[in-house]
Amino acid sequence: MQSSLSIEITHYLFVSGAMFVLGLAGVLLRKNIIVILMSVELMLNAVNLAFVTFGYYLQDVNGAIITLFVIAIAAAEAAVGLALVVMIYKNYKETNIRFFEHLKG
Amino acid sequence: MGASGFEIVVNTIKMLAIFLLMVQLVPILVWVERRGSAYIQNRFGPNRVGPLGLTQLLADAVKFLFKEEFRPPSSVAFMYYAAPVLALIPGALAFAAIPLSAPFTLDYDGQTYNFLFQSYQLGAGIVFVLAVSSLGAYALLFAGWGSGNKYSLMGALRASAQMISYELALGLSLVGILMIYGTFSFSEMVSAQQGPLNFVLFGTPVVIDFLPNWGIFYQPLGFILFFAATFAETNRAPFDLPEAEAELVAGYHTEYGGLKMLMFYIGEYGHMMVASALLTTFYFGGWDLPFGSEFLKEALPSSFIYSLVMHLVFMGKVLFFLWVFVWVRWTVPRFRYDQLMDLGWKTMLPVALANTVATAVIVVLFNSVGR
Amino acid sequence: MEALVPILVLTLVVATFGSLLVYVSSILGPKKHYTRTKYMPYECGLPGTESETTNVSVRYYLTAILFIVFDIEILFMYPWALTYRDFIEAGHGAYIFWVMFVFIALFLFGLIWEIRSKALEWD
Amino acid sequence: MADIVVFYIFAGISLAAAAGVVFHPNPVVSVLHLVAAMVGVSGLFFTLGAPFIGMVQILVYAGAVIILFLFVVMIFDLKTDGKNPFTYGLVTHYAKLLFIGCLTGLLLSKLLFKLDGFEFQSPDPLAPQYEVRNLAKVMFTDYMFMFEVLGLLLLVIPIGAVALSRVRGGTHAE
Repeated sequence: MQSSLSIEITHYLFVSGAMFVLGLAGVLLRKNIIVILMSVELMLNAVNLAFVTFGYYLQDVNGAIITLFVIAIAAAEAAVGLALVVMIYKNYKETNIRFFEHLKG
Repeated sequence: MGASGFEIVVNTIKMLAIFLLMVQLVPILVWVERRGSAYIQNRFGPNRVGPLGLTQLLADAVKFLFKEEFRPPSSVAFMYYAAPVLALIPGALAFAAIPLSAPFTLDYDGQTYNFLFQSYQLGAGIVFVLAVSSLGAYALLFAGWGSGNKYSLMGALRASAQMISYELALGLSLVGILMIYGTFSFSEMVSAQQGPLNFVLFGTPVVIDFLPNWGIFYQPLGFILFFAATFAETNRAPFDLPEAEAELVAGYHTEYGGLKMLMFYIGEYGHMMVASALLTTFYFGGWDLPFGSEFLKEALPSSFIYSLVMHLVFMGKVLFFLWVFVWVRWTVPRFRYDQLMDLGWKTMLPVALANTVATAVIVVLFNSVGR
Repeated sequence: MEALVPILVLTLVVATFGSLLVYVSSILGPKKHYTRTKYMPYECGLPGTESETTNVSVRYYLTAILFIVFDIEILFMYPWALTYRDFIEAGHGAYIFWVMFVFIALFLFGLIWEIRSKALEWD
Repeated sequence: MADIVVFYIFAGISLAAAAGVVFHPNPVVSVLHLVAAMVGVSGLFFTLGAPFIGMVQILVYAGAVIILFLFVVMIFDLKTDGKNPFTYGLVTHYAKLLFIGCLTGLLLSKLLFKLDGFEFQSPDPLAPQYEVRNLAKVMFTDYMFMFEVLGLLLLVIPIGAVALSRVRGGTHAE
């Protein structure tokens, strides 16, 4: 299947890079803290995709293992982040990221 | 799907046949459920339409088809309509990954082709089934939130909290059997369970002729945990709190009627079929007949017919477990929600953990159990 | 990879089948006119009293959070269970046992802590 | 041919869904797009010969993390973020946009030209380097310490989450 249409490493890296930029845009631009957490997940996914891609094209198993660890840690991060969001929402009824600037002591 | 045209055609037919097998089992199961419950409660059950009431479900399906289309105005259209469709997908995808019979060969145009009696084979099929079934919670959440009814939402939250709680016990109870067989593949697991019970005990091989080499003899506790967890996963009694009629109106599908309601039922029965097929494959030898399968293979004219016969064996085992599902539903009273959560988190999860550690110790001490 | 195409095709088939059922029933069913009570959110037949969304207990989030954590721990046990026999046959049985024993001990400690902290109490 | 079609399907799904997450004003719809993005990335993992990673991705993200997101979003009933779901400041807004634009340009320029310095094989799609067995063997030997630290992290996380949810002493005092 060595046609001019074959899928190469740059295709995957383009998807990964585009996804990372989209996630970054979400983190920087969005107001809602929950959407920001989701965008962080997107960025982590983009990184995972890059890891697996490089691992595949370099014939190296480490990429997949790092990805497993990243998935685990990303899930844990989301769990704690959402626990914080839930508690803040319960107390202040607010999910705007701008509001969090005023939280003190 | 295959390299040649013949393979593609056969694989497509096989995939559609397996899906249809799943869908057409639903009316039979509903009939079994209604007649069985009537039998248990000393009633008659539906017995007017057709012999033994067998065509009752056909009549019901036609009735469902001509029900008024209704969507509550407070609902979210996309989620409301997507939920019943989503309820079908996990069961169908999971069922297609399980080997339903022995692989077979077909001759066409002078060549011999090998086929598996499943829609697709994955190296890590067990993880695939778990992953796909974990998507089942979306149908509930879509239905609950999309209906715009607080009872639907509460039912959906309860159902999904219950599902995810028991998914832990379910996943953990599988670690033991994975350790015994050392594979993620269903086919390898089935082939490891053929023959009489044999294992190595302190360096001496032991063969017990009158027992089959089934997983239940290596993992009795794991079997019980898995079995109990599947009841909760499929939202069946005694874990049918998501549909607790007295407390929650009707749960997450309160606002659904007609065919859309029926689709939730197809999904639920699909989950039951997947659960029964998994129980059969993990603990009862899959499609394998403990004694006489060698004889059958010799006696039957072609491998395809042998496959079909073995498929009947598999379906016999599956139908037995489906009957147990019905039997339990009409025998055991429902749990309270806190009892349900306590059972899942405080009893089954620690016991499953103990089972895992015990299996690990036994395997490392005896060095070779099973396999 | 080679299993991906049948998975996609089957998903498509099931989704089409489901959508078709929904669509067909919406065509064949009778069209009745609007009544106010029919279009209210269903609540035992009585007019609704509260708003759609109610105050939901924080336990649901806690259950989901604990589920995520334990789910990951169980997932990491799967590769271990898969290769356990291989390690034993290679003569590293004690090593792989203790590696997982520490992990399971941490798991168990967490579970006991959750149970004792009453985070899993439903009443 | 099939692998090209499959790649474009999943790449399209994941990128379109990622854009949906970021740009849709309704957080509930954002979560739904996130599910699609995760499934898309999982499909890409399948095409990269790592089906186990893809399944873990679905099991952990779609089956657990996003369920939690959905719980939170549905229960808060965040129907929409209002007319403008984006933060805006006079200077910072443009600074952010500029930064994102620069990063996009950087990534594109790096990717569309050649990646030098690495020797990429075009691997045999049936090569078993991502087989779970090999993966596990490396994970429990070379990454053993990391694995135990992960166990410790996963012990701390729920303790932290439960402690956060306590309100003044009692666990669930409302």
